[in-house]
Amino acid sequence: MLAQFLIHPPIQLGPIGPELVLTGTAIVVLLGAAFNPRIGHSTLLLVSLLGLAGAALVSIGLWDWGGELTVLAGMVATDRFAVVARLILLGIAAMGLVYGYHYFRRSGEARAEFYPLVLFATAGMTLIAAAADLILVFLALEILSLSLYVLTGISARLSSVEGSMKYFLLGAFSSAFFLYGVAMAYGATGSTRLSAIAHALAGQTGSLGLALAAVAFLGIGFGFKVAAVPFHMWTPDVYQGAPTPVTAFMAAGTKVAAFAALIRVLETSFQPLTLDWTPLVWTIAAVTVVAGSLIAIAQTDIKRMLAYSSIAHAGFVLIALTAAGQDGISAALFYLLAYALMVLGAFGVVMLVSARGEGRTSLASYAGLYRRSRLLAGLLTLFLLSLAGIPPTAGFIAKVNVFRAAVAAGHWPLVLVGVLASVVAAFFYIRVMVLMYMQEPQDDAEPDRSPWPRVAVAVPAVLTLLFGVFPGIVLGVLDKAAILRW
Amino acid sequence: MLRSVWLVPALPLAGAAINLFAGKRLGRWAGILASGLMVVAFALALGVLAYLLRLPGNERLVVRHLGDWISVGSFRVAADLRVDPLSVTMMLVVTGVGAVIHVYSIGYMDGDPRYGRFFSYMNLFCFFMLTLVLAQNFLLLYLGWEGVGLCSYLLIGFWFERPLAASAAKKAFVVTRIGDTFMLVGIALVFLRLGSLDFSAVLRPSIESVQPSGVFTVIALLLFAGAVGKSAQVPLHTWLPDAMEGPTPVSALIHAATMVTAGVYLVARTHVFFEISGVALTVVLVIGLVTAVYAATCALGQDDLKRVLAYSTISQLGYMFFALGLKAYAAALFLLVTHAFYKALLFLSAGSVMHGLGGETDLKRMGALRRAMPFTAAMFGVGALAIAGVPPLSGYFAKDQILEVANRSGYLIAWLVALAGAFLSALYISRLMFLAFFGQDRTERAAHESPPVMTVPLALLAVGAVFGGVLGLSVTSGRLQGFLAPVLGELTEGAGGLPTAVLSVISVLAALAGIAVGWLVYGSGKVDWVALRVRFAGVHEFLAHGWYVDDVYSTSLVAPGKAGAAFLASAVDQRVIDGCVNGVGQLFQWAASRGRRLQTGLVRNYGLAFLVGVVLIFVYVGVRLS
Amino acid sequence: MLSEYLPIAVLATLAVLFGVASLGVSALLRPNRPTRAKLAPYECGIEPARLPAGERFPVKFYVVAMLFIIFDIETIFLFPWAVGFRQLGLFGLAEMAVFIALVFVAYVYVWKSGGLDWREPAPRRAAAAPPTALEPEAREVVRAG
Amino acid sequence: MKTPISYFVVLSAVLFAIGSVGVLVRKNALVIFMSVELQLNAVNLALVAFSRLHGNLNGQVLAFFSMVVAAAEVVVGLAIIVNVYRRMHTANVDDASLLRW
Repeated sequence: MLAQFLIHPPIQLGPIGPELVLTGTAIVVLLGAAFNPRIGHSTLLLVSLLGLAGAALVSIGLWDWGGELTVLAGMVATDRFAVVARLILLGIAAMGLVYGYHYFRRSGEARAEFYPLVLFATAGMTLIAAAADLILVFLALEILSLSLYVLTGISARLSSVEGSMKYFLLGAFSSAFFLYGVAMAYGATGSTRLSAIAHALAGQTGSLGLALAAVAFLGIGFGFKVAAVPFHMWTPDVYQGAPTPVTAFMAAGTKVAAFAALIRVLETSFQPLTLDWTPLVWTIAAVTVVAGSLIAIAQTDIKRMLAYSSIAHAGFVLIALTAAGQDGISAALFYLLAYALMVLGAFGVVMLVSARGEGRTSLASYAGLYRRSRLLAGLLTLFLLSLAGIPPTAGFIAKVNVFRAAVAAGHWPLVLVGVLASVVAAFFYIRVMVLMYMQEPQDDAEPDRSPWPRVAVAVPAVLTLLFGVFPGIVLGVLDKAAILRW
Repeated sequence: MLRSVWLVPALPLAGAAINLFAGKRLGRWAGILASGLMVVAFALALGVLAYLLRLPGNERLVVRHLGDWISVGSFRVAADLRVDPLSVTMMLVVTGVGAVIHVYSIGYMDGDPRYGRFFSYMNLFCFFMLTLVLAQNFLLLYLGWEGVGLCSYLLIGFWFERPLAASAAKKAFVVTRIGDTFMLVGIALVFLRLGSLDFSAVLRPSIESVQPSGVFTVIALLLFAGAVGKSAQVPLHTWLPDAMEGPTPVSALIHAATMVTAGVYLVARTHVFFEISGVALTVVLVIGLVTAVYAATCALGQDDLKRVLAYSTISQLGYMFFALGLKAYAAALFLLVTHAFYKALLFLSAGSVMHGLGGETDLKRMGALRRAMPFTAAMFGVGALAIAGVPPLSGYFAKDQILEVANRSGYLIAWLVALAGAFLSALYISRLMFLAFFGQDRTERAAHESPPVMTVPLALLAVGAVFGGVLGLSVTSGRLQGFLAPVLGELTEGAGGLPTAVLSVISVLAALAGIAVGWLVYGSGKVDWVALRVRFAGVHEFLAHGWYVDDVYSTSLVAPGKAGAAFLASAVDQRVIDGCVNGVGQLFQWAASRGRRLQTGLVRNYGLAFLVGVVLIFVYVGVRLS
Repeated sequence: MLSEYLPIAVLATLAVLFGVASLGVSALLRPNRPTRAKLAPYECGIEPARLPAGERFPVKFYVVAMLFIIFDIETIFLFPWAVGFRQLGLFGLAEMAVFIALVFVAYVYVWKSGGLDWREPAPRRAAAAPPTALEPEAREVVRAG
Repeated sequence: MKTPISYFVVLSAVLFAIGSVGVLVRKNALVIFMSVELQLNAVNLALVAFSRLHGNLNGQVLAFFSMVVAAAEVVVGLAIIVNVYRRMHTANVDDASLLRW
């Protein structure tokens, strides 16, 4: 038994090339900073960005992978879904690094560990997007979580420390549930490989009870990561406590990665149980959308407000998941892309408005922003419009897609809930705009005027508009990527 | 020629972009650039018209494919521009009137700190409006629809230093968005039930067989809800009078000539749905008629120059929907075109008055202005006669035809009510005329005539207001009607009714009667209208406050648990609709603050919520298993 | 067939009920003669809300403990590898080499960033950053039990 | 004498439940974290049991991994908690409610 287990699989490192590049770069940066404490952070940033670029190139190379569907003993999937998810995540990481470089330099808390930690987290994210075995999903999940716990607490501010503790305790709690889910799946089918699980379940050989328990536990674990009600409670605190660049990175990155994995698990392993888990996702989606949009109204701190809006958006992606198949997947992918763009942009503006550190994140300090900086006000307006789903922005197209997919799958009432919730949400997005344009500034605090970060924030803005007006550019690619091969 | 039709919306867009980024540097050139682009766009539109006229009547439909906009799975939306008589008519109105108003704004907005931004918004509006009328599918139309809403929001609140303007802008946005939401659902329903969003695929009579007529009723009513919001019909009309806080050119372009008519365009465009379900058509008719008369009476009670015009706009739009309800689509479009001319003319003249009086809009502080600004007075007079429906001005033909159709259609009551409305509109417009330009001088400062850059556009519009009638001399055989027939279908002559000549005489008499009464009370000086107002204070207040329905409803609104009734109620009254919006807002606020308290900041409570979720999920699993 | 459902049924019910049941039952059964010492909540001898009183330890002890745990647990993979050494052969050797190299990287980082030197505070970075848990200062002390 | 697998599964469920309750009722961050560790060990038990059930080793391998992950969590967790203690001079999670509402 031992022997037959120890026959080692053929080694094809190609499909995990991106992760190898990322971790390699991370190690180089880590040791470089350790050996030469005086090294300039611009150097670290540059090396890290190069690493990301390299990883991106490798993943693009995987687009036309001819070989097996999964490599390394079925651990890693090689489909285009993984490629697209990786590329989105790498872009997010790049933005996060640039933000962080600027932010920590200004707040005087520059720490060399920031760069390798972001890289490790990114490696975890990209790996989870490609994982075809629950063991690997779990490991990747932990890699990104552990890095993010530390990143959240990387600043010495009290709120940052507290945020990291909350995030850690609840995160560990949820990952225990996730691991239990893995155990259940294994118990039900005798394998942790997604494809094997699917076959076992399709062949009725597995134990249905354990399988359902597995779905439930795994769903809980993912639900925590994507901040779905009622597993969302950590989100506002952590998003508010963490340094803004970290918030931007984790808000965008974690959600994309976790959803990528969730989609893969639900659509491959547990596809035979679709009828069983759809009602679950359906309900959670409805509750999440409503709760997120509703509670956001009462927020007085923009980071918290954005946190709740991110909860609501998780709900919208879940709506897409209720529509199984390529249609739903591509809708979800586009939504995630759009969401990543707008949330990166919004938090970028927040970072620039609160100039140094976390000074001014209360909504009050956005009054009359238009007078102080037209550019920032304009950018934020664009991102808010996109978050509210008003044309001509990517957010609008994304919502239309999701709703369409759900309706096509016959989930009428859910879409109705979604539409109403987004109307409610429009209230508080517009409130911020009114603050910015139609009220007097309350203090004369200057927003950050350094040019390069503004350029960085402008990038997602341009893309938001571009994808809002010509979504065709990406939709084609996403359609191709929306087929899971396993 | 049609190759370049995309330029018509593209030019304003370019202008908007340039003025947004370089508006400051351009200085005065910003306005000239914007207006120039609009003029070019108008010329292009004329070219398109000429091309279309060369085609035989039944082939006048060209779809210009600009590429796929969205294409995912079974869902394809192409970015197509639809060029047919209807869209060309709208296109001409938007570019023509738009160009004139842009020129006028050069003078009117002169010296405003945000000069460039103003023209940038105006151009952007024109772009969205053109997208709306040229769209070949519902989604593109909706894009334009939301876009014009956004621009109107920006322009109403253009002087956001004034709290009134800011709140009015917000109100307009929220109220119209109520309609928009219904409309979006309607569009979704169209795609779901009819399988496509493309006009050519959906808007054909044979679609009737696809679904039971009930479906079409629902769709039509949902779309109409959107139209009601945009075109400020009862019960969603209350945002328009407040919208007068915006600069006067904005009122003229957006809130009189173009945007508010988008609803009329929508119904005319989708009239197929409405005809398949007769019910929806009746609803349109009733809403239109009620609005027409209700707004006319309200206009009698207003003392604010622009608010009178606002209510008159609502009333005129009501007439348009009334005509649509009678299946007299061409007549409605005819009124739309002529109304665009004379209402823009009235607004711009009003703007000229305000310009001369330093922003004064209160009728009680005007009078005898015809001496100080004779040209403006003359122009205003032309507009007034047009709207009152005095032959041979354009307004006469348009309104007369609608009345004629009403009479023929057999709705005798409707005809009489509409006739009363005609009398009222003649009355309130003459009241306005005499109070502002005749009688004794009550102004507090020396008025002065406006510069030519403002008066010349007035003249241009006046020409349109006077001779616009030639477009459609008769219900059936008019030029415009014939031109639109391929899209909107021939009007089926209703049986019976009085002969045309008699009808014309009657409606002219109604108009003249209105003017006569107006002159008697406000112009002749024989009657002391101030004393009259004091004597009939009750009546005046009654009208000024929109029939006191406000208070009736505001009391009924207080009663809890009547959210629905309260909503319908509030819609009749602006204060209450604000109350309602705020009320809803407060409801959410309350729920939100409740939900917010769940976030105690204590890790263990978070863990508790987590575990509760776990238990619930496992309850589900258990149920699922057994 | 039914036996298949047995584990999940038992699991679900127990997972929900156990906590409540145990607390409730003990509340019913136990004699209730409170003294001050008894009323003090029992947390493995640790007083609630506070690390225990007592003599003061340098935070270094924690750091070393952590490092020990991590490096100790990593060796877990050595056992199965040792068992299957022959079957795995050269491939296994290479893999293990890579693995150990990675662990070594961590070690080097800790070493270089001063996690190991006992007396001196760790060498500061260019930007005088406040301490985080990654890099505690030797001067800092903490009450530990 | 072959004990049925279900016994182990039930035992692990019990342990897991104890762990989750511990997370809820304890105040001290360290103890909360211990409870989480208990849950992880419960999972390990289940894994090994299932591995026996199915007669392949995936379960045990996963158990190894989960132990290592648990160790890593311990390190990061202790670091964070010590950090919290040094900033707030308490390890009581109820005192850490700066961020709320």
